[in-house]
This record gives sequence, structure tokens and C-alpha cells, in this order.
Amino acid sequence: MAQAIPFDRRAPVQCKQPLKALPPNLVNDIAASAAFVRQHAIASIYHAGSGHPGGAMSCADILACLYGAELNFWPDAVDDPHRDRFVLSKGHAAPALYAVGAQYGFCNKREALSLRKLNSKFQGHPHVLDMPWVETSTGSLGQGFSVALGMAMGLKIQKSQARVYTLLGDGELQEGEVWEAAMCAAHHQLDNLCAIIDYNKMQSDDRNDAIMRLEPLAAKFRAFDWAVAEIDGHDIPEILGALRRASSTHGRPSLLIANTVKGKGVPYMENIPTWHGSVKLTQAQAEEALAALGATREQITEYLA
Amino acid sequence: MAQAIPFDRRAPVQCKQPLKALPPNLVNDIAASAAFVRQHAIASIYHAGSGHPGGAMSCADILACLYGAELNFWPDAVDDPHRDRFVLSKGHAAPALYAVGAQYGFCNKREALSLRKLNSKFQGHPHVLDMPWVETSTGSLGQGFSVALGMAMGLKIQKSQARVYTLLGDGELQEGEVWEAAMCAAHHQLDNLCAIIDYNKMQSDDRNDAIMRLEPLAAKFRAFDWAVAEIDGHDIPEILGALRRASSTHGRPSLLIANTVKGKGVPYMENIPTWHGSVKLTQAQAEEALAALGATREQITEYLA
Amino acid sequence: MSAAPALIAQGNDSLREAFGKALSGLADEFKNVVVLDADIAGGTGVHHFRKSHPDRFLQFGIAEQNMMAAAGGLAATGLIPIVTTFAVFCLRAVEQARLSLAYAGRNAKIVASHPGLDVGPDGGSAQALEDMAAFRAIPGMTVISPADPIEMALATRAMLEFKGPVYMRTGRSPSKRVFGDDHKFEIGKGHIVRDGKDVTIVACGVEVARAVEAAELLAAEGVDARIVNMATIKPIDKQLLIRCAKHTGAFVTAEDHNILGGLGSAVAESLAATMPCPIEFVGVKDVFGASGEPEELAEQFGLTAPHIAEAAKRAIARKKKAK
Amino acid sequence: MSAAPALIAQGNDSLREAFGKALSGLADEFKNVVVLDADIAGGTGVHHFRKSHPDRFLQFGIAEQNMMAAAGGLAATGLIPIVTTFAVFCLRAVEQARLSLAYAGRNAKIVASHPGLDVGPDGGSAQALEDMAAFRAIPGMTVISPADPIEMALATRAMLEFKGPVYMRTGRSPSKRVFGDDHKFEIGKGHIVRDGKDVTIVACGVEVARAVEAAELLAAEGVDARIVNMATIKPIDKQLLIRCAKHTGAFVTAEDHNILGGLGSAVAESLAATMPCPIEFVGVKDVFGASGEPEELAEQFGLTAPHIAEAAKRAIARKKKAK
Ligand SMILES: Cc1ncc(C[n+]2csc(CCOP(=O)(O)OP(=O)(O)O)c2C)c(N)n1
Ligand SMILES: Cc1ncc(C[n+]2csc(CCOP(=O)(O)OP(=O)(O)O)c2C)c(N)n1
Ligand SMILES: [Mg+2]
Ligand SMILES: [Mg+2]
Repeated sequence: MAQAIPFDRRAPVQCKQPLKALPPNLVNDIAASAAFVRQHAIASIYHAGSGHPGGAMSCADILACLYGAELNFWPDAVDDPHRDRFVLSKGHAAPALYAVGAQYGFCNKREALSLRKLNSKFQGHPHVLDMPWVETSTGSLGQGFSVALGMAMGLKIQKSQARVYTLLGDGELQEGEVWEAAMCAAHHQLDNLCAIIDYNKMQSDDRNDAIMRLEPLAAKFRAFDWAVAEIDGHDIPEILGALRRASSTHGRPSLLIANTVKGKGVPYMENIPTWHGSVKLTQAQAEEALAALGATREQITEYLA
Repeated sequence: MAQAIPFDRRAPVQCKQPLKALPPNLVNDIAASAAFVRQHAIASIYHAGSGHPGGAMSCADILACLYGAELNFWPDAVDDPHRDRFVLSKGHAAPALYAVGAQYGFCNKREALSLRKLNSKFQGHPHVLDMPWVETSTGSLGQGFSVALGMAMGLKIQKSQARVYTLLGDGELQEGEVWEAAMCAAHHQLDNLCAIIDYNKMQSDDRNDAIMRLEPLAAKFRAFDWAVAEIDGHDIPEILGALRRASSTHGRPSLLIANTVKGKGVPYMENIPTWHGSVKLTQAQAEEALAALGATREQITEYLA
Repeated sequence: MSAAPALIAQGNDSLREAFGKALSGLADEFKNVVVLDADIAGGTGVHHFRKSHPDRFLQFGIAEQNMMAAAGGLAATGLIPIVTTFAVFCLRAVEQARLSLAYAGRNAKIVASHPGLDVGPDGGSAQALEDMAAFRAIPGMTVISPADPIEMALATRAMLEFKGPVYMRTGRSPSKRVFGDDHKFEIGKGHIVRDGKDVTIVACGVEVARAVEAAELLAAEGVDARIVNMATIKPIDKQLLIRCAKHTGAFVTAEDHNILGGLGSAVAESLAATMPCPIEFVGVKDVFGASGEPEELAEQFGLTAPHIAEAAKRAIARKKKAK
Repeated sequence: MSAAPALIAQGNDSLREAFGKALSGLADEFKNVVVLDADIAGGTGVHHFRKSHPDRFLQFGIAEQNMMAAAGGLAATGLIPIVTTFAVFCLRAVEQARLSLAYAGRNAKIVASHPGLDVGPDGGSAQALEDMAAFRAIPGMTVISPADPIEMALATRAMLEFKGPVYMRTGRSPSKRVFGDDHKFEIGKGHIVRDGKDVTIVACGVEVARAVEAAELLAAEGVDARIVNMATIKPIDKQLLIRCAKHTGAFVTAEDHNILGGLGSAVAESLAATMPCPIEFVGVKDVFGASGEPEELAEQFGLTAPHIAEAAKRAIARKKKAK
């Protein structure tokens, strides 16, 4: 069971470690992490024989920025009631989450290749009872956002400075639960909540426009009283800057609409809806993808072993 | 089971009767109907010993305009596949619906005073298997709107000219299902759908603002790509005009935000959240309300007999 | 003229009021409890808590899905969220309760008022006859339906002491007293309210008082009925059911719920897996409810004491025939 | 390199594909049928219908509540809406199915793919173990779970011919053939797949093939098991169950669902109300599923033929002990 914040710590405390000084090579580090996330996700989906590559590729840079710089969350802080939380509301991008977790020490890189296998903790969708660091169980679209809202509310009540981040898919925004949560977060002025939309313009079967139009998207969230910013979801400095600005927004939750490319980094997947999932990658496809993502021959051999 | 529109009638036909010429005394007629709706609703809630008066009073003028002038719907058209439909999505205003139905011949005035009683067809919330003219069963907020959307879609597919109207409460707009339907209706360009918000600024336990802020409301629906008009929901000519304009909107569903007063017409109820429901009216309260609503001594005696 | 009417619920001896008062009374002891409302605090009894502990009362508006899943997030920060709404509206958030509460292993509670025909005049649309079945099917979800105000207060405490997701039914209408002040309640334990040897009547919620009445009717005809108050529908007290099967060999179940999927099914499953016995099911027979006063509806839909007594006689007759 | 991957589902012999193909084949005969999708047509099998009848394919986006209730409106205009999504997502629209379909008496159908552990690698969050319980509890809702592609095609036709709300399960993984081309299907009727006198194994969905296998294992040990394919979970075929109780006196139920609330409960209720018998329940024992291949999970969670055979022997032993 989750640990409540002890009462004597509930007063407003500066619980966060000071902002990590951004080392000059931070952007390079994060870019390298993002490349790893993509490679590892492809490898794990290849081994699993099913999974959702398109939406894992599109969010890799965002995840790398969050875990690499923004979140006050480290492997030894998994039980810290004052840690920042990240909830992957678009739970089908689990391979990317496991990969970024592996990159930053929350889980083992090799083990995380057991995605979707019997008795693996790396289920097709994240499960908090398998791995506490994933914060909650997701997979049913819309729910992770509400859970993140509940966390933000719970932290506020307990006067913690911790922040809550959540990543949603664009198709996910069609769920009414998302608009319930949007209205509720604004009403309760949850400025410790930051939602990021992986705006890859595609969902399960087709483009958003063909399935259920979302535009004007920023106007929708503005009318729901969120602080909205639109960014390039593959531009690391831009993502980092937007996350920083979001964390100083007062009185309103913040939304980052991150424009992304579904399948980003794997040329044959980019912008092709059918690579959403559930797809089986052949060895040749996996190899081509890994090469395009910058893996060396040896790395490819190791990934696919 | 509902009757499908026969295939030979599915071609675009001018199925509607020509717009009723608005008789000069139409506004007075409708105002009189609205007064009857309020009186009858108060009387039936009095007899029932429970019910929701506040939101029945606020929507009486809107209902009278719909049934008195806008809807191509008469007692002998209840089975006509090309009839206009009205769905009371805020089903707890059933007493007002039954009253307007009684006024326009869909049901019996005396019988409709059996509201909420055992074996009465006039249940606490409208039930289509009890009375087909209520079109669907409501009571759970949000659903009536979706059902209306389904009707509008079904009519379009079958190339009927019939229109679908639905009335929602403002508190009801907090249901995510409403935003699912809003997005869907716009995506499918259901310009045969017109939703009206009974914007009385109050819900079950308090003002909207205190429970869950809705503003900026018009901006929300505009961002969801609806044609939005804001009107005075107690001004009959204004309601009639807005309904007419809505019916000639092309390519988008239309929304009327009708500003109303909860408890309208009963001074001691107006703008007092606790008169939402479920309340028991004393005889003295019922008498005072009926008098304020313009009922004569004899009428009051008859209503409360 | 009175400007603000009193809530009909207030002051009456309903299960929802008993719950609301108990919760507010326990709030200082269970400091991590927060209450979630979807704009019907006046109807669920938590208006007491809102008044006594406004800082820990969280308003979600009319949005049950978000409320249910957000409870998972609140629980993840160590709070104990109590989700409150009407039973029928819990049915729009079954998947949220499943994934974000039960599957995620959260210590969160759902307390649903307005279950069954007991809802009365609001009518069939509002009368949840499916909730116990739906929530019982969620792995790891505990399901409780106390019988009277005394038991409700005890169950409220037990629920807060218990770790894990719980679904608890309260009730809308004035409730009959069944128990004395010395009543004990434990999650997972049924208890014998009245001993008897000819048949066991297993009941929950408002049906317990009716079962007790039925036992008196039966006694007048020389039939000795045992009454079991089965306030925990899941996990059900199998040991007690087996003992009753040995002692009485015939059962009636009584619940204000569809006869498919609720208490009756839980008893039937348990006995079929251990000691098969004739069971007669008293409950709503797979039809929707209607408007009317709760007692009138109970009569019309076959939930009152005479119906239970008739069912008991049928069960006994079947037992004898089997021998 | 291939630009557009094939859907994994396509070409395989799954129940969802059988449903999708049958539906599209029947569409010209049932001209009022419209299909509702929530952005997973590729997964539910209705991509066939989308291709063959694009005008009657209605896209609702990822919004199951609105889709479910809107089906009520479509039905009200005389169309026959087929709501399609995964079984677990039906659980977010239980109340919509209840009010706007069942209570309103609509002729609407819900067809849910991805039920139970058969979902496989997507994992526990996606494996609906509660859907039959939840939908069975809705008054008037018919619940069907066909066993193989042949039966699925017949059930699809029967469902369209039937008036009233239906919930039907399909399945994700390649499905074993159980029936020949001469197979008959009728809503509300179970049927004996293999006769036997020692025990009756009542199964639905993917468990029917496993039950047939179990009967072979049992036969090798000299146990003569009767297999009943109970494709209609509600209304359940009580007459057949009573006959089987008379002939065999012991039961096993087998389903890819929580043992609480589904087929097992339906059988237990029916027999308790008529001819109490020992029943052993094969199904998921009130825990959530996990990732893995369907066959691996079936093994791990106790749903395979050997588990059914063991359960049959336990049921027989209990029957003998009772005598
Ligand atoms: C409630 C719910 N309905 C349906 C699904 C099935 N599903 C899984 S992923 C997906 C498409 C999601 O699209 P989007 O949110 O845009 O994700 P991305 O493009 O980032 O992968 C769908 C419909 C689901 N997971 N949850
Ligand atoms: C889904 C759902 N949740 C809760 C309720 C209980 N309820 C009945 S009326 C009401 C308030 C509705 O407020 P509003 O929509 O503004 O109606 P009005 O003010 O017009 O009466 C609530 C919460 C309900 N009927 N349906
Ligand atoms: Mg997308
Ligand atoms: Mg209102």
C-alpha cells in the first residue's frame, strides 16, 4: 500500500532537490537516451511478437526529457512521498516507458526485453503491482489522466511540493473521462499537474481527422481553463524549456501539446497508421529499424539475440 | 420496437409539414402553456411527496416553445418515422415534460398527476416503454444527449429531414459523456441536432461555480465546433427565434445556451439550490407556488385535490 | 415561507444517514480519509462529513468516471479515498474501479447509496439491481451490504480498518432496526440472527429485517427458520454456509438486487462447491423496477416477509422430496 | 521494406474474424444493421464490414460511453446497431447499456472481442474477467459466448434475427474447430457435444474445445463425461441442465471468466433452484490475469483440459460421497 506523507512533513517544505544544473551536454545525453528508448522498444516488441511501436517512437523524446531532467524521481526515490510522479496514460506505449526506466536505473535493460512474456513483470501495459515505479496501472485510455489528477490533488492536500506529469495520446482525448478530468483539474487549480499530449495525429485505425476530429485542440483546453503551450515534441531543448515553464505556472494545470511524428525515427513506420499496433516485427524489419535508430551492428545483434 | 423508415421513403423527401404559420397570439399561447407546465409540475411534485421542482421551473418556457411551435411532433405522429424528436436529457425534470405533454395532448392531465406513484406510467424519470412519446428513458445525466445524437445520426443515414432536440442541465455538462457526444456530433456534422442548455447556474447541491466551474461555457462548445447561441431562456420570442435559426444551420450541430433562473416563477424557490430536489412540498408551499404561478383559487383547489 | 427545504433524508433513520454520521464521527481517528462526491452529498449522507471536515471533502462534480479513477491517484499518495455516489451511477465507472482501484491494488472504498427497489419513487432507471454482481466479479473487490443503522456504523469502521478495495451499499429509505447496541460486525463473517433448524434464510441489506419478520410468520406455522445476516457478499462466509447446510439442508436467499449475480449466486456457488442444497431465490426476477414507495415495490416485486416465508416453505418441501 | 503491416488478426481463425466475416456476409440481408466502432475495427473483426459496407459503418472514436448510448438512439430510428469494442471497454459503459439499451427495450447488440485470458500478451489490464457477470445482471439482457468459428457465424445470424438487447463475446486468439458444418445454433439452447453418464461438463467460448479434450483424457481413465456447449449464458437452458443433473448427478463448469458471476454462477443458480448437485468451477479464481500467450495463461490459471478433467473427478467423487 502507498505510504502517506507523514503529518509532520505535510507543512510546505522545500522537499525537492535543487534543480539539477543543466550540464552543457544535457541535450546530447537526452538525445542519446531517446535513441536508446526507441531501440530498446523496437527490440522488445520484436521479441514479444506483438506490441505498439508507432506511439512508442513518437513519445521517446518526451520521456527522455522527463526522466533525464525534469522529474525529481530516481530509483532510490520510488518510495519517497515527495517524489515527482509520472503516469503513462497512453499505457500501450509501455515499451517506451520500460526502456526509459531501464535507461535511468528503475529496471534492468535485459529483463525489460521480456516484454509481454509469461511471468514477466513487463506486461503489455504497465502494472504498478509488478513495478512500483510505473506509479499506476494503465492501458485503458483516459484513466491514467484521472489517476494523475488524483495524485496531484492528494499531494496538494498534503502540502507536498511534488509535481505530477502525465502523457496522453491524441486519440485518447476522445474519451469523455479526459474532459471530466480537464474540467476538474482546472476547477481545483491543480498547478502541480502537467499533462503532455503526444500529438502524432494518429490513433489506432487511422488519422485523428478521419476517426474523430480533435482540432482546434489548443482552443479546447484553453476553454477548459488550462495553460496551454504547443511545442515540437522531438526538439529536446524546446521540450525541456516548456516543462520548466509549466512547473512555474500558478493557479492552473498546464498542458503541453507536443507535435510529434508517429513511428518517429523508423522511416518505414513514420506516419503510417497501421504501425500503431498490434504488429509483429520480422527480424529484417527489426534490424532495419534498429539501424535507422543508430544502433551499431553489434548492438543490433545483442538486441535481437 | 421502433419502426425503421421504409426504404422507399429514405430518399430526401420533404416530409415535414410546412412551418406552421405563427399566429399572432402564439407568444401568448406559449406563455400560457409554460404557466400551465409550471403549475402542473408543482402539483404533481406535491402529490408525489418528492421530486425536483427547481429544474422543472427553469425549463418550462423552453419546453413550451418546443412543443408549442418548433417540433413537428403531434400526438398522432408518435409513430411517424419522420417526426421530430425531443429527448429530455435532464430526466429529473420529468414533471415538466409530463406537463407539457399533457398540455399538447400526448397524455392525460389528470393521470399525469400520479407522478412517482406505484403502477403509474409517470415514473420519477421518463420511461419510453411506459410512454413512447418521451422517445427514450432518461435519468442518468449525459445519456440522453448521446441517445439524441444516435437518433440524429440514424435519421441522417435514412435521409429523413426530421430534426432532433435535446435539453441538458448545466450540471449535466460535467459528465464526460457529454463531451464525447459533443465531439462526435460535430465530427459527423449532425446539423439536424440541436441541444439546449438549461443554464440555471445551479445543480444538485450548490451553484455550478462552487461544484465544478463550467465557464467559459460558450467557448467550450465553440472549441468543440458547434454553432453556439446564447439566449434568455425565459424570453419566448427569443427562444422561438433561436430555435428557427438553429434549424437552418448547415454542417454543424447547434447549441442554445439558455440563461434561466432555477425555480423560475416561484419566488421562494428562485435561485435557491436546495430547491433542486428531492424535496417534499407542504400544502401551504404548493398553494403559495401555484398562486405565484397565476393559478386561480379554484384551479389550486383542483390541482391539490 | 421556508426558503431552504430540509433534505428529505436528514433526520431519518436510513442507512445512508447512518453511514454519513459514522464516517464523520470516525474522521478524526482515520486522518487519511478523504471523501469524494459527485454533487449528491445531500443524497449519500456525506453532507455530514462535508460539514465536519470540509478540507477533506473533495468535489468532483457530476463526473463519476473521473472520480472513481482519481480515487486511485489519491490512494497512491497514501490517503484513503471514499468514493460516494448512487449505486446506479457506480455502473458507469465499473472499469475505472476495476483498473485504477482493484487491479492497481489501492486501498480505496466505494460507498453507494440508493441501491435496489429501496430507491422508491425515482423509478426503474435509478434502481440499481446489478451493482453487487458487477462489483463482485472484479477480482479482489470486497462487497458489503449492511442491514441496519447499527451495523452500518460498525461496517463503516471495519471498512476503514480493512486494507484493500471495498464496495459498500447503503440505502435510501428509513431502515428498520435489526440489531442491538452490542452487535458485532466483521468483514467476511456472516452471523446467525435467529437460530432454527428447518431452513436457513440468508439475507443482506434491507432484506434482513424482512427475513426476521418472515421467520415470525413461519414460526406461527410451526416452521423453524434460521436467519443469517450475510452482510459481506464477498468474500462470502462459506464455513457458516456449510454449517447451515448441515443443520437445515434448505436455503432461501433474499436481496434487493437482481436474483442473477448477487447474494443468491454467491450462496449457490458456495453450496454447489461444498454441500449442494435446495435454494429458493428471493430478489428481483430479472426485470427492471418502477416508481412507488419502497414497501409497495417490495410487495409488488416479491421481496416482503410473506414472499420470503413462501420461498422457505418451497425450499423445505424440496428438501423433503429429495430425501 | 513493407510499409503497411497486416493486422495480426487477419487470416487467422479467431472468433472475432469469424464474427466480422459473418456480419459482413449478412449485411445485405439485414439491411437495417449498422456497425458502431470505437477506433478498433482492426481488432474486433468489423474491418470486414467497414470494407464491404462503408455507409453503414459508424465511427465513434475512442468514446465507448457515447457509442453505447447512441446505439439506443440509432435503434430508436429503426436501425439495428451493433456496438463493437473490446470486452474490457464494455465495462466503462455498463450503465449506458443498462439504461439506454436494456431499460429502453432497444433492439441493439453489443459484440465484445478480447474477453478473458484469451487476450494474451496485452496483459491483465486488458483481460476482461467480469463482463459476463456485469451484463448478465442487467434485466432482459441476453448473453452469448459461442465456441468456434462455425458457431460464431450461426450465432451472428441468430443475434440479428433475435429482437432485444444482446451481449456477445467473440475472441482474439486462433480458435479450435469444435463443430462440423451441420452445426445448429439457437439462442437459449445448450447442446450436448458428447454424451456421457458420469459427469456433465458445461462450457462456453474457448473452454468448449478444452472440455472436449478433457473428455478424451477422462475416457482414457474410464470416466464417461458428457459435454454441454452452453453458448447462451443467459437465458440459460435450465431444462437441459435438469436433464443432465438427472443423468449424471455431477457438474463441472468451464469458462474464461472469473468464477464469480458468469457461467458457473448461472449453472449453480439453476441447479440450486431445481436439482442441487455437486459442481466444480473451472475459471479464473478471482484474480487478475497477466501477460503471456493464451495457452500459457490457460495452463497457469487452470483453464486447460487437464484442469477440467481433474475437476470432473473431484465432482464425481463428491457425488459418490453424497450417496
Ligand atoms: C478505453 C480504451 N478504448 C480503446 C482502447 C484501444 N486502443 C489502444 S491504443 C488506441 C489508439 C490510441 O491512439 P492515441 O491515443 O493517439 O495513441 P498513440 O497514437 O500515441 O499511440 C486504442 C483505440 C484502449 N486502450 N482504451
Ligand atoms: C450520471 C448522474 N449522476 C448524478 C445524478 C444525480 N443528479 C440528479 S439531478 C442532478 C443535478 C443536475 O444539475 P443540472 O444538470 O444543472 O440540472 P438542473 O439544474 O437543470 O435541474 C444530479 C447530480 C444523475 N441523475 N445522473
Ligand atoms: Mg496518436
Ligand atoms: Mg442546473
